[in-house]
Amino acid sequence: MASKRIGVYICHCGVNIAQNVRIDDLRAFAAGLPGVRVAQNYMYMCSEPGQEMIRKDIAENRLDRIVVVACSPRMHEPTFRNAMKSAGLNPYCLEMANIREQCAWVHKDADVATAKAKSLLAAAVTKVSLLEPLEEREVPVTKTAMVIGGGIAGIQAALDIADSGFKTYLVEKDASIGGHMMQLDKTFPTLDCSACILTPKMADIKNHPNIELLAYSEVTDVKGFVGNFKVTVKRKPRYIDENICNACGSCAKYCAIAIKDSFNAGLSKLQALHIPFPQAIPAAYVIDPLACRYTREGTCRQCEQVCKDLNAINLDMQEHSIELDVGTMIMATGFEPFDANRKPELGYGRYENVITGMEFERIVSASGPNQGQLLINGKKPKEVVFIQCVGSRDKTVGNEYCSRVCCMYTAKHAHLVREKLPDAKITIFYIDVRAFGKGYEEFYDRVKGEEVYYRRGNVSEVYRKGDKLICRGEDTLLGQALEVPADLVVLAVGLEPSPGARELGQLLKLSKSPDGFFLEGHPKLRPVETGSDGVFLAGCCQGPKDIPDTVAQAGAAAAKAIIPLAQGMVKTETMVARVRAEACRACGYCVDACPYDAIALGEVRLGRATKTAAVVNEVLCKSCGACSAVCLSGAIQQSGFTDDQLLAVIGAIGKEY
Amino acid sequence: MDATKSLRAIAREVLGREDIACLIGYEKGSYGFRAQPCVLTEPDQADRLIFSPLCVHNLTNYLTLEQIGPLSKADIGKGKIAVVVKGCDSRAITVLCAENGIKRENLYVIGVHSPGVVDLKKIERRFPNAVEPAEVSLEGDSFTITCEGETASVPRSELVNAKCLRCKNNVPQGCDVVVEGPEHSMEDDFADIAALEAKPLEERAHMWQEQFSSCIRCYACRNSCPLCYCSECILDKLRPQFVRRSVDFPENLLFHSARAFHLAGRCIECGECERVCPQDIPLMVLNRKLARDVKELFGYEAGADPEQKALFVTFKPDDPNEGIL
Amino acid sequence: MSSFEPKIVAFLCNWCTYAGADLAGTSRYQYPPNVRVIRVMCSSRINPAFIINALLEGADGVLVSGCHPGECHYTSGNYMARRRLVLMHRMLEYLGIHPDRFRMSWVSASEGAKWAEVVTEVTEAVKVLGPNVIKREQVWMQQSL
Amino acid sequence: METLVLHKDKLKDFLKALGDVRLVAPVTVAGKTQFCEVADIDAVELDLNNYTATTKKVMFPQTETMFAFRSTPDGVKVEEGGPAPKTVVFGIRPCDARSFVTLDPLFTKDFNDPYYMKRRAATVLIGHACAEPTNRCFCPSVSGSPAGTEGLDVLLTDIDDGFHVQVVTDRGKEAISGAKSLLTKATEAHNKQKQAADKASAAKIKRSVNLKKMHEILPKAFGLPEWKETGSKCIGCGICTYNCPTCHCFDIQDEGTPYQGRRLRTWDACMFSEFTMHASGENPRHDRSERLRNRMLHKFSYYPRNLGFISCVGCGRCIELCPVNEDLIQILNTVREVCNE
Repeated sequence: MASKRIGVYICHCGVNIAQNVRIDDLRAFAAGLPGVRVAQNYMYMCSEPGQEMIRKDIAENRLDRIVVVACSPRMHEPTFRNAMKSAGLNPYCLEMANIREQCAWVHKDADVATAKAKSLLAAAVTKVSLLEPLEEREVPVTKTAMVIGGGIAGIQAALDIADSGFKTYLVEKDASIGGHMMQLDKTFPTLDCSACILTPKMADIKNHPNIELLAYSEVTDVKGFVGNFKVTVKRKPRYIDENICNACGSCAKYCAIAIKDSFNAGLSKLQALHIPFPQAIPAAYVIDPLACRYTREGTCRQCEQVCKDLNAINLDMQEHSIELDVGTMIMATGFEPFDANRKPELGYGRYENVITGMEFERIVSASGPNQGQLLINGKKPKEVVFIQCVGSRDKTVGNEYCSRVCCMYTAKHAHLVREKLPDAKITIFYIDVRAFGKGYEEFYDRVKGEEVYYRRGNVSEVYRKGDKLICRGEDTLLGQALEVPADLVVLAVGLEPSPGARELGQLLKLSKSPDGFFLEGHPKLRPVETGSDGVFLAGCCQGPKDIPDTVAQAGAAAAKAIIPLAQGMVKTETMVARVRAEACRACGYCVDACPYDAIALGEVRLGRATKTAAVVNEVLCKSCGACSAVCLSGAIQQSGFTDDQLLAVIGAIGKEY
Repeated sequence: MDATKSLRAIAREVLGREDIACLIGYEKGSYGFRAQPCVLTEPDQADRLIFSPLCVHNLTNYLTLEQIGPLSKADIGKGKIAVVVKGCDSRAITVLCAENGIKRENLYVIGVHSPGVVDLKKIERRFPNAVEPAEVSLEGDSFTITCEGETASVPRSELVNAKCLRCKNNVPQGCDVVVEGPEHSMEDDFADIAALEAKPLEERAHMWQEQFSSCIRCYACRNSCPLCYCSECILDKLRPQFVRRSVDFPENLLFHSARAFHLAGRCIECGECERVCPQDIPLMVLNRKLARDVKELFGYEAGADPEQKALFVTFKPDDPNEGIL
Repeated sequence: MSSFEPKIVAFLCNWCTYAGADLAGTSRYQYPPNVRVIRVMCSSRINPAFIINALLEGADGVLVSGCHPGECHYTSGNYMARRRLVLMHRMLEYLGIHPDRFRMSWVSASEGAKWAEVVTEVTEAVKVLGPNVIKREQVWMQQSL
Repeated sequence: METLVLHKDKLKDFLKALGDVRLVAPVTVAGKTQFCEVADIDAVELDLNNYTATTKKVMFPQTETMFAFRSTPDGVKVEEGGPAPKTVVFGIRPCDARSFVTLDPLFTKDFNDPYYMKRRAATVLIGHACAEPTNRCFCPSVSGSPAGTEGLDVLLTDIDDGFHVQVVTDRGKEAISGAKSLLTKATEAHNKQKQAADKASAAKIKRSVNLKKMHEILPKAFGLPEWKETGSKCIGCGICTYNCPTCHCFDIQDEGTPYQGRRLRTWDACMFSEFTMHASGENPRHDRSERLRNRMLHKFSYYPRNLGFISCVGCGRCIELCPVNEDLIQILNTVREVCNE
């Protein structure tokens, strides 16, 4: 092993590092370490002159290893790698000692911080001398995207990607796209009709030449990596061929089985053979196999008879899976309204005049069960109470977060009540009113002016007294207990992550933030990226959002998802696992431990003989190193984090200097 | 002696078969209470075989070696290898097959219901002058020992190997043929482990310091272990060097703890490491501690199920979070 | 005892705890300087023998920290690490190494404050124990006798 | 030289009278009898048959720091081990004492090994004759004896009232000079008791091997197929070599970091596959039987031819401790038989 020619560069980071770490001491120490040819310091190593310093030394002193003693490698490792690359040095012969976040910023005493910096520096020098040059690789990208979830987020993202000229699959678990937005009556603060602004976009999905809609389908497996995902999509049998069905509806007349209408939040019934709602896309009927007499009992088949000519109905349709190659993916799996049964003190489920905000939307919707009339048990309510923050900002149900839309949709609801029932008494219980969007504060102001009583405080209990409901709470502004009678109580339920998205998140290896929503790559700078390259987030799956934010984020996610498709190539991991077949005993531990199925046992040549050994697919390897720790013989090693390198670092970092 | 007779009959038949390359069994030793492993290739060698409480070795250790008797590396694999196993030994085959160490179809496993083997150190202390090959058999609850022309009877419990006193199951698993005898099985109560755990930390530290300091790193524990068979042992290597060549307490501690850890979820408790240790280090007191904890923490038992994946490549999301901040 | 400043070697996963430690820095949380961080990509990279090696090489205490269960960047690495390290922790105690000398923690990228707390807790506990006595160098010169 | 008598009750006083020396004697540590530096004279045990651990480590420690280095701002500092302390090994068996006689030429012939030599020069060996040789002892076959004095400075033999003390060398005389008052001159009766004891113990040795011309027979037997069968039983551990008083192979290693570390030497063993492993990956001794054969040839052919001694003192530890009953006596007898000699 030829001795290494190491350059050490110590950054002052302005005063960030220099004020707590004695740079001159550190440089003198570095200069005396084995293998170090050059030790320099500079005000800002990441600046152009700082990088130039490294490039110059590489050329003049024939340096082959670089140690940058500065900030976190999570920050500037790519910067210095690029600098090395441009100077003709392998960018992986770099090690950073993080003396800003781990030293200068957290230890005030300069003696202590300098001593610690020395051991971090010595460890970095030790490691860098053992690093080997690594090769960067690129693989071609499948120029196709997939969007999972057909709500407004998914619809927008799919349209944006498709408009850029890339084929896009839109996968929706339900029989129609549209999502929760389709269920809303009006949208705040402008009171547009929700369906009116959404359905044109849904039609665009249907008609777009670059979009392939996979409704009534679920993603069951994802393999591969950015640019080269292999996605398995389960196509549930709809029993009616969506490409043939012309939505004439004749068949439905003959279906006698009634089921709850989930589109109407269960407030009305429809047949087992139904179209989810009139504007559904695909515009085709579907049969609920859990209800259909034929699929359950094997008799009936009346509908098939009705559709004999068109022959769109096939009750023997089977579930099947298809495998799709896609380059990038967008998660747009949305939210689920908080289940109000989890707050039993509020009477939901017990009293039929306690309803959720979503149910209210359907009741007041012209397409809803009451054709838009606000009737409870056939009567117009005289006193209406809204309770905000149900399932939000509530540690007792495990949701600390604010759902961001409930204040505004409650204001909208109050306004709709006022519109329909000019004489009703309307009370809103709130904790804080958050009206932060464009036009929101103005709308809130307007609603307040419509004789809507905002009472600050939580409702602790809703109980029945005679033919009224009593909402008992406290007005925290007045500091007095309060009992408000009501004919209708509307619970402003919050938003929770969609339960079905959980497994999907695991398939895609997405992290979740403490609130259970998917975690973005960085809260500020990578708001639509994820920890998994090539997977992006749109809409409420990342956190509660209103419609404009959702649409904006969907556009952003689409733009990000287009980048690798447009580039055509992606870089693969460099610090991949490597196997020394001589030592491999082919036990398969690494094969089982690899979360990416990147390792398989295979026959390898060893001299003239062949031997069974672990073989790494370097394109699939994500450099976690799990294989290296389970290998009993040390045959498989993660490049850049080998046993040899880590043991040397352990030795160096444990010493006094 | 019946087991010996049956074994010889099986061996004669097996060694006459085309598809069997050799048979690993036990034969009379060179002196005193010793039996020794042997590798037979011809039917007429069958009468060399014995089986008695002196057959202490776990012969499955040989299955992964580069040379088995007269067979060199190139010859191994040309035919099946027949091997004589006791109940504990047979579990090693289960683990070895599960981790591709050997292929079951290349083996012909001859199981023997062993009634328990002697503790050689104990018996040699009791009969220190045995030079002529002695004979030991188990009759009822006593060993009958014929040594230097005299016969003695000693209660089984006084001379039997401690591992046999907590034998999980003496019925060998997954055999092609079995020499039957009395069956017994029990649950290890790990009382000795619990007692050691109950001692103050300093006392345990002192105990292991004394024990590991006396280790001379002859690697007999590793080499006698049927599950230590890496062609290159990570604990031997200089790059990366986990364990240094110095023989002293820190390195020995590292060596033994790393080895015990490599065996966690794999050790089938045949006790060979402890038996062969020239320094009498109680290695099974460490291995069994891990076996007990692995069962307690993860519901996992080495060699219990041929289909199970290795302990450390599987997990349950609700595995204990013990001691994690 | 009060003058004893232990050395704590900490193995941190890149995605959660290393990022959490960065956040602690950015947020200027002050914590004991005794900790020395070794970055790995995932806690599943930690070979249990690294722990003992660190103790032999001069650490008075060792800390391994990764993502919370269910939040591993590589999906399941921390689960695999947990199995090994929980068992390791038990074994070390059995061998007479005080359980406070080797700790594990889950610290996410957003838990800068928790990182500072964990370092403080681990350091204080090892301070009470005093120096680790199984360091390699302590036996060196004895062996020239 | 002198023959003296030490009364049983005076043994501890005798040990104390050895003066300010490092006393190495059999004591029980962790349930095992070991030759160790003795801190408490009361702990010394002399009534055991034989000792598993050899005394080889007194002259040739298993791990020895040759020097330590540390990189400092003023350059690399090197620290070497000091002189060996004055040592008395008490209770060593005649076979183990004799092993140093066979090792001396190895460490002095071509090159004076300073590490071995400094200890050898600083150490006095007070032996204890075997009253109860074990069932694997065969020292007479290699020209030894349970009461042999070769290599010893003083030999103690159990007699009726205590120990017969035979002073073998001047160094021995000097070493026990502080204990003069505890010793009495041996009478004719004492000497007779000693002779009887020697005879009795020699008679107890049952095992033997005929080594006549063995150094010539073994090379001829090199190609015998029997090695394969015997040797393949071997599991390749280091029990035989590490417990052997005459095995002496060692390895030299640098350990530590580039900043500080040491050079050391440790025992190595020809039974390990790594022993002959080449950097290329080729191992000229392919398998265990070749390694076992080498050990036999080294001890009974190469060593005697090169250095004049059989490299075996008949202690039988390798036989007793071998996990798989590899038996040197059986192996050599087989070789002779097969070669018809």
